[in-house]
Amino acid sequence: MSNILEIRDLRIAFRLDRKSEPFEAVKGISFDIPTNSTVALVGESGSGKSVSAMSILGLLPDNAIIPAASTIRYGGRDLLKTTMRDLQSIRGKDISVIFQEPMTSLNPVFTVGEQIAEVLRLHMGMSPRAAAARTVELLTEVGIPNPALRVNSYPHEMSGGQQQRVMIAMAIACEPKLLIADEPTTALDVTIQKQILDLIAKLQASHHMSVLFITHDLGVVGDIADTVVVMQSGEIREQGPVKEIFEDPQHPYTKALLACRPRLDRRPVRLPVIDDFMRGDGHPHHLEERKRGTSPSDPVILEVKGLNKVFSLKEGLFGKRLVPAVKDVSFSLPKGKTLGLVGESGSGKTTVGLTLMRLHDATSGEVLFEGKDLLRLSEREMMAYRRRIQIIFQNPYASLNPRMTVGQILVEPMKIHSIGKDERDRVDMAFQLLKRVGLSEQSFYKYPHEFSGGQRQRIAIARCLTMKPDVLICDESVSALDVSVQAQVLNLLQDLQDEYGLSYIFISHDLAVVKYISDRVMVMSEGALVEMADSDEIYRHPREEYTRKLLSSIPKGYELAPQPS
Amino acid sequence: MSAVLTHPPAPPAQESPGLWTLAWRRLRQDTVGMVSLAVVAFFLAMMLASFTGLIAKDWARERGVSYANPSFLAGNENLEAKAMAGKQAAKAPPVDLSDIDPLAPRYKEWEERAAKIAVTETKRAETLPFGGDKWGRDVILKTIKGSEVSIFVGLSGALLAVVIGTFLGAMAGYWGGKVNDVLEWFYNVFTSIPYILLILAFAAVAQATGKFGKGILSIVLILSLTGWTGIYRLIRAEYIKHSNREYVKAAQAIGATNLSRMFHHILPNVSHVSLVQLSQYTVGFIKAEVILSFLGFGVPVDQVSWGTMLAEAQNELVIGKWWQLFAAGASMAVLVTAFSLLTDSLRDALDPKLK
Amino acid sequence: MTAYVIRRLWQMIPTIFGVILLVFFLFNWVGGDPAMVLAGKISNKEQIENIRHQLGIDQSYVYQLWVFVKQVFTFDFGRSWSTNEEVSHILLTRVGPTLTIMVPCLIIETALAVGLAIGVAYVRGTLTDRMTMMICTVAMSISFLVYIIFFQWLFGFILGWFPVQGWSESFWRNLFYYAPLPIMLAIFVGLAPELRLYRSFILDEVNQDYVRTARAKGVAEKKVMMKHVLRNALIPILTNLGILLPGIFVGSFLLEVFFSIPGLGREIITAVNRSDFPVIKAVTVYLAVFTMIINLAVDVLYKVVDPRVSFK
Amino acid sequence: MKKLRLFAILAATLIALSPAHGAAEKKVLRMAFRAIETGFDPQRIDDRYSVGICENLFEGLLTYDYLARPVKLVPLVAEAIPEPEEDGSRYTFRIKPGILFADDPAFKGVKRELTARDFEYSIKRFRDPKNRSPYGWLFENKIVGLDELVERAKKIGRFDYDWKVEGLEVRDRYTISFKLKSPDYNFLYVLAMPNVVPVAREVIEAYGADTHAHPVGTGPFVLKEWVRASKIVLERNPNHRGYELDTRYADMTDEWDRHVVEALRGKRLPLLDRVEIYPIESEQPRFLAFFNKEHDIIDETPFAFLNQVVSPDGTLLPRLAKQGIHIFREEQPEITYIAFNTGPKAEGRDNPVGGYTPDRVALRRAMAMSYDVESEIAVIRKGQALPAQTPVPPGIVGYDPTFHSDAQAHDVPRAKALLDMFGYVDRDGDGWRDQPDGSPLTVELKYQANGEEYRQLAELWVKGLSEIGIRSEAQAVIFSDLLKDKKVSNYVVAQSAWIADYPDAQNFLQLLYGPNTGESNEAEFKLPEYDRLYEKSLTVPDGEERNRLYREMDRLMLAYAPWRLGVHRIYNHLQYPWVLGYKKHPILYTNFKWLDIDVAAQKAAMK
Repeated sequence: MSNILEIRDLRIAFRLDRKSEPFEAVKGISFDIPTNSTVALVGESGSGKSVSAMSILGLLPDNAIIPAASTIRYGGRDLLKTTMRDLQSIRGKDISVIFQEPMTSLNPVFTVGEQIAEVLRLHMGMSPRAAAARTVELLTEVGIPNPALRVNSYPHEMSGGQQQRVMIAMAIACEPKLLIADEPTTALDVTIQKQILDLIAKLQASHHMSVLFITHDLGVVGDIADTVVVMQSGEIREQGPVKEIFEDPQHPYTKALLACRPRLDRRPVRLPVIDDFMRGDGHPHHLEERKRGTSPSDPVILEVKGLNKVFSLKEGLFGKRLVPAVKDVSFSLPKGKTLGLVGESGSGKTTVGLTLMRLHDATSGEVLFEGKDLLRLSEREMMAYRRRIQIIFQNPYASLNPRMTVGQILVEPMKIHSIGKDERDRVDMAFQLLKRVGLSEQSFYKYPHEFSGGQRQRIAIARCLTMKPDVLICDESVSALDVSVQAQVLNLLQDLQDEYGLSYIFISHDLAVVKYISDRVMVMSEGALVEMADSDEIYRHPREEYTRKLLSSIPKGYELAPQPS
Repeated sequence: MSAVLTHPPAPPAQESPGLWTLAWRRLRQDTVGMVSLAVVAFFLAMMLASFTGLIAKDWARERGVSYANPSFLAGNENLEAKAMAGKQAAKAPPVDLSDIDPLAPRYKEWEERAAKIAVTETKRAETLPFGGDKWGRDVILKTIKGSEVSIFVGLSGALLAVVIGTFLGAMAGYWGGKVNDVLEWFYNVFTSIPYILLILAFAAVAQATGKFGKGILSIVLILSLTGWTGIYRLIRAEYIKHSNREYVKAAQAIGATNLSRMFHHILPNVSHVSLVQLSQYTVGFIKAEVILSFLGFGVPVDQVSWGTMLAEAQNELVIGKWWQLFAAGASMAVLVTAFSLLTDSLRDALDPKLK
Repeated sequence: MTAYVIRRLWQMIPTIFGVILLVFFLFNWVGGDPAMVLAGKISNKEQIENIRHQLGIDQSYVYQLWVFVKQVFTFDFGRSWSTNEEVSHILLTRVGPTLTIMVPCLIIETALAVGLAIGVAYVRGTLTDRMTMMICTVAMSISFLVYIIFFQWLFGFILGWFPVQGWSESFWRNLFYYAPLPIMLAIFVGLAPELRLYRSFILDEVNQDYVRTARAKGVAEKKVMMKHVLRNALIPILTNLGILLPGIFVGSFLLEVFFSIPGLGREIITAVNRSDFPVIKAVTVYLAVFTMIINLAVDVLYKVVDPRVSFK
Repeated sequence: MKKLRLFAILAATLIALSPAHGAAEKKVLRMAFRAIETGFDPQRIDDRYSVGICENLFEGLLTYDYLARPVKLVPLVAEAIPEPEEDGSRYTFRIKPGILFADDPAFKGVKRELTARDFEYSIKRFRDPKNRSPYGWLFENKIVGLDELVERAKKIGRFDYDWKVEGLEVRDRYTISFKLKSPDYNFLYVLAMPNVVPVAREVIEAYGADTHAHPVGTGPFVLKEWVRASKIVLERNPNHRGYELDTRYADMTDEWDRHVVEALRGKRLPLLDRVEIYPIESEQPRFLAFFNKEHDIIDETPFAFLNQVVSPDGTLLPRLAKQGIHIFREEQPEITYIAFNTGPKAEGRDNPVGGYTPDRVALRRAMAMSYDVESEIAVIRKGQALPAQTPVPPGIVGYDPTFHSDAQAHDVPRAKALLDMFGYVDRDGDGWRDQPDGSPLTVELKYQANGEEYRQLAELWVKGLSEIGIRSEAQAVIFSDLLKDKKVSNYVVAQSAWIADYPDAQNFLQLLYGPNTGESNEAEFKLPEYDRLYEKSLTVPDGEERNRLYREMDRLMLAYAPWRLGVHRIYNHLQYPWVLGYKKHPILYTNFKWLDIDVAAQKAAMK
């Protein structure tokens, strides 16, 4: 088996400003992409995986520096040293790319047909008519329904999955020898992700091309990759055939990556974290199983009845269009337990969370907290309950006020709710909480931008804890985090529940995470409740078709994937 | 949480940099920005020194002959000064008013007192360092004094416009609904009238009635009352964006009041927009003052601004007296250039994503 | 689409009413008393009252407002107080010269600004780019007044290339003989800020993901710029043109004063000095309405350049 | 590239074809007005530019001789200047028969002759409230029966032009007799005003509100084209009978008169085929237009450019003289002054400068002495003005060139001494003088906004007061409000000016006549002795006796200082050598009727 691309000693640095030293993002990596095979480049954010891939086609920003010693050999040429004109004839023809965000990666002002035809006319020298015809064929091939009509659609008129299909059609238009797929499914819902992965796998086989698949999620790799390259901090930790990587990982980092992610088939008391592997003996601890589930006799702390939320949009001359976001949702949260709320984007799960905290006004329904309907309380009466239900948001970069120090962030809610005798007391409590969530005391004086994503999520958790809440709503709170960090934050949440008896409403699109942390799971779709059951129950015996579809879309990792014959 | 910490740990020796500090660090890296800042600071210092009377206090003194040449052009012919010199026709004896003058009884006392009051006639210089104006006043001192009004008008007008715009923008963006509708209506009304026309209309009215105060204050009011709309729009957009940000939702979740969310949480996060606007508007208003002065609105007669200097100088170029035009035009250009470059640098420093 | 336009027109009504109120407030409430100017050198109270009565300014404010509203909607502002010329006639005859200056100016300026902006954006970060931007900043910093005084002196007096004043009834003679210097000055002043603005629009687009896609497709850099980037940058450029467009009716007032061009801007200055309120009021209200219509037209035009816009 | 060249050729062709190059051998005069015209309905205007155009379109009963100095009345459409009848209260005119109006559609193709009825109608128009005539005051309380017509109009709501007015007696087709309420020896001057001219009733009624744009008269020119505020084009009136230069009053020792007589001798006037007038308000372009030979003459060369034109001694610079350019220096029949409010109240408050007690008189006199009029003349007016000694300007009947006073001479020590004497000293130690009763004194000047010249004058005034220790403020006010404020004594001190309506001192001295308070007497000056003298002067014909009365009034004005006298301006008018027959008249604003153009020289120079 020959190699289509050989990367040797690739080093990439970025010049940030004139005065400081260039920042080295990739530190001398080497790997090959064999003909007609799929190579997965796996790594967490900041590992240099995307940068490495982009360097192949010279798509790096202007401030990138690549030393002369680095080479990327393709068909007898070094792509790093070839002329721009040469490179342009390779781009899109021999090597093509699909990106993470299909929405922004497509040009919004041209129809998808025009954009696909452009590449055909550019590289294949097709006439406009021939290109148009071929475009329809391509769209058919990537599974766009009614392609003859959709050619004339603009990108914004398509769904995210369809947009990604268009990107793929564009990428395969000239029968490339190598397709670089840069996190092509990260921005998509789990069901769509599955379809796109299948499509890429199918096209790889039918077009006899190689694929360089870049992802942070080891889970999706098992399904499609032949070879896996694991990167961390700009270096390759381990590379090898997919089977070896999954079954017999050598490097502790690889092991950790495999173990950190919650799995559908196991539920350890605490998730293994990366440090367990890196520092320890290479074997995960805490593997004893945790029991989950609820019983009817559990005391209920929060009960939601017939919750409705309708947004109204202005339309027409005087018209308003009513968009229901939550339709008649009822559930109850047992004290000290976790209720998982799963659904794809647009399912209304986040709206439920915001509405029952009164961050949105509900259209109708009741939210009974200790028997009191929170939705009927006046603003003043609500104050007393505010602190008892708290929320942790998805984006750790946006949920902390960037102009306040961590200390100010932590002390403010205590001041508002008159917790603590005096300022001194509050400061003391803030320090304790920082320690509790695993941050140094010096953090008190720092600003949010000095922390990593996981640390910020810890600060957000600490902020909630200052008010000693009873219920904590976690709105996609770990979704934006790397797997290794995700595990740490999940463990922290679990520890806090064990320690303080908190009740959680855990909102997420990630079924594996929900399965791991929840006692009871509620599935939502298009604003309505689809199914609700104890977590093990719902995963083992889904009753609704929608739930089954969701579950089947979860990347299973290597072992559950169909073995290559 | 039972463990009681007796002493909270001391803050670290090196203070943690806030966003403002970081922005300042970025600005310091920017050579153009720092040079501009220095120039702006120089002009501000000059303005303050002139305001407090440290320099250019007696700018109005007529030191030289009319249109005195600049020292470096000492040899040039000065027709204007010549025209003034030595013109006094012989006069017939004055008419006697003593028979009807109500002051006639005290004529004698008047003469005596008048004789005691000495007059000092100063010799007028033929040349001044950078020339003189038509009254023979030093153009350099006049330019310095002129900077006082121009910069004051620019800065305070911009400040007021930014305050109005920021406040209204915050209200509309944060509250939405009816408040937003009313303010948007205001905004639409103000922006549907072409800006120049709006200024002229306000200026005409301000001038006619004095209802916007006198002199410089009226210019400041005219400029800010017509100029707030741009800032309003920006701040409103920022507030709409930030109101939906999670940190604001989080603040609401912890029970922070609306006022606290608007001004304690959001305002510091959009204030850099206001700051950049402040700097941009100052530039715009310094330029606008010139036009208004040219049209004859505003600056009182016993004060001088770059605008009144340019208005005065508009006919001087043709008669070869270019220095007043140059002095006022160039000082303004230098300050405005520095201010504009500083604005760019500030924007880059405050919002590194924008490049 | 029709529904959208109708809704937008409907929404204009409160704004128009606001403009009417503002104008009324400014001129009828706080404005000066024009009767004195019209009364002549020697006049008594009775004559002044006669004039006030004829102008209707002795009536109650409510009645005056009602008259004003009627004038706006019947397009009949009556006659200029000082020259007795019909206001509609003033507007119609003064617009021509102003547009003769401003339309070519806007076209040339936009073409130049967009072209140069693409140029400097293409070489972004280089010395050429930085120098161009620096020159723009300096050029923007010099007062318009200085430009006019200096160039009128230079071209009209020292070099004698252009006439310094005048206007004829021949459009072509105006355009090629009287207008070039004012147009050139207006472009000179307007170009720098627009070039800066358009460059930033283009750079915003250059950093978008779809540009990377286009490059990844193998599209040559120049074509990326001229096709993908420019087409997207047209959207904010169009917005900016929408902002500039209403200005073409009064934007040239300084030029008109200096070059004695009988345009709308100069008319307004004259009207302000003569307290000729019907003229100022009419110009203000109609320009406001026109501005709103331009804004609507721009929004509709968006549909052409930006398929994402929908008229819901 | 090819396209571009084509475009250039096209452009060049268009320029070549444009009309200015096509004007063959026509005599065309081009010039600028320094302000924008109003319109050309003679009874509805008072600005000198519009009136100046009307001089050429209309003809009154009387006019002034072109060359005579001092000015002299001569008949125009009247056969002769009538003798005053009934002690100067009746004047009877006979109109030359056969004088035709210019053709106009309103006459429906018929030649229209000028008759006495046209005068009757036109005089009535001055008082029609609908016309808001700015010169209505000329005929107010003047002609027997006319005020009653106005009263009647108020009652019946309509101004009845057919109502018979006793004082406007049309005796036959060509005879009109004016009967005045009281004797007025200056009435003939009124009839010589370029506004007091006949218009045809059918024209006025045909054009309704558009009469400004349709001036139809019997003058030597017609309005050919009018682009408001931009271009006024006059062309020769083919219906005009023509005339010759009257050389009776020419002073052949005067160079200008000699030139005029030589240029026009034996020629049938008018000679110009076309006059193009461009209103240009900015000084630089107006000056440059003349300099670039876009214009043939420039009236009233802007002061700012004066030193480009004349040397300090008032002669033309050699550079210009070589080109054959002529300069005409004209002392204007006008006066500028700073009015003090002598009334008890200013803007509803106590007026610190009003009253006739010695201390207030002293204050006004001191302020008058603080003002440096010589600086005004030298710097602001570039020497182009004479310091006024009395309210009466030169060129006006009653002007006394020998009258000279030092009562208002710039004299800081004397001014300070006077203030000290009457208790205007600094009492609160703020560096400014206070009133004798200890209250602070601030003198507010109102000056006209939107003019660099007014601003500089105000600057000079404030500077003068601060030199003698009086605190002052200056407020810019737009023209209309300044007029209003002065009329209703909403001011303390204000800039003012007056230009002759007719060349008699009375036109100026009435500005201080007590009963004129609220009209033209802005200073609210009410001195019984002055009023007595003024009333007496009205009943005396021009002569030594009247001049003595005028002199007494001048002295009273200086003693009580209701004004700080300003200047009489001097204007410099320039002409290229191809403009022939030029002489500036002090009352008439234009002289197109007497001008000729050397077309060959004009064309040669423009090459």
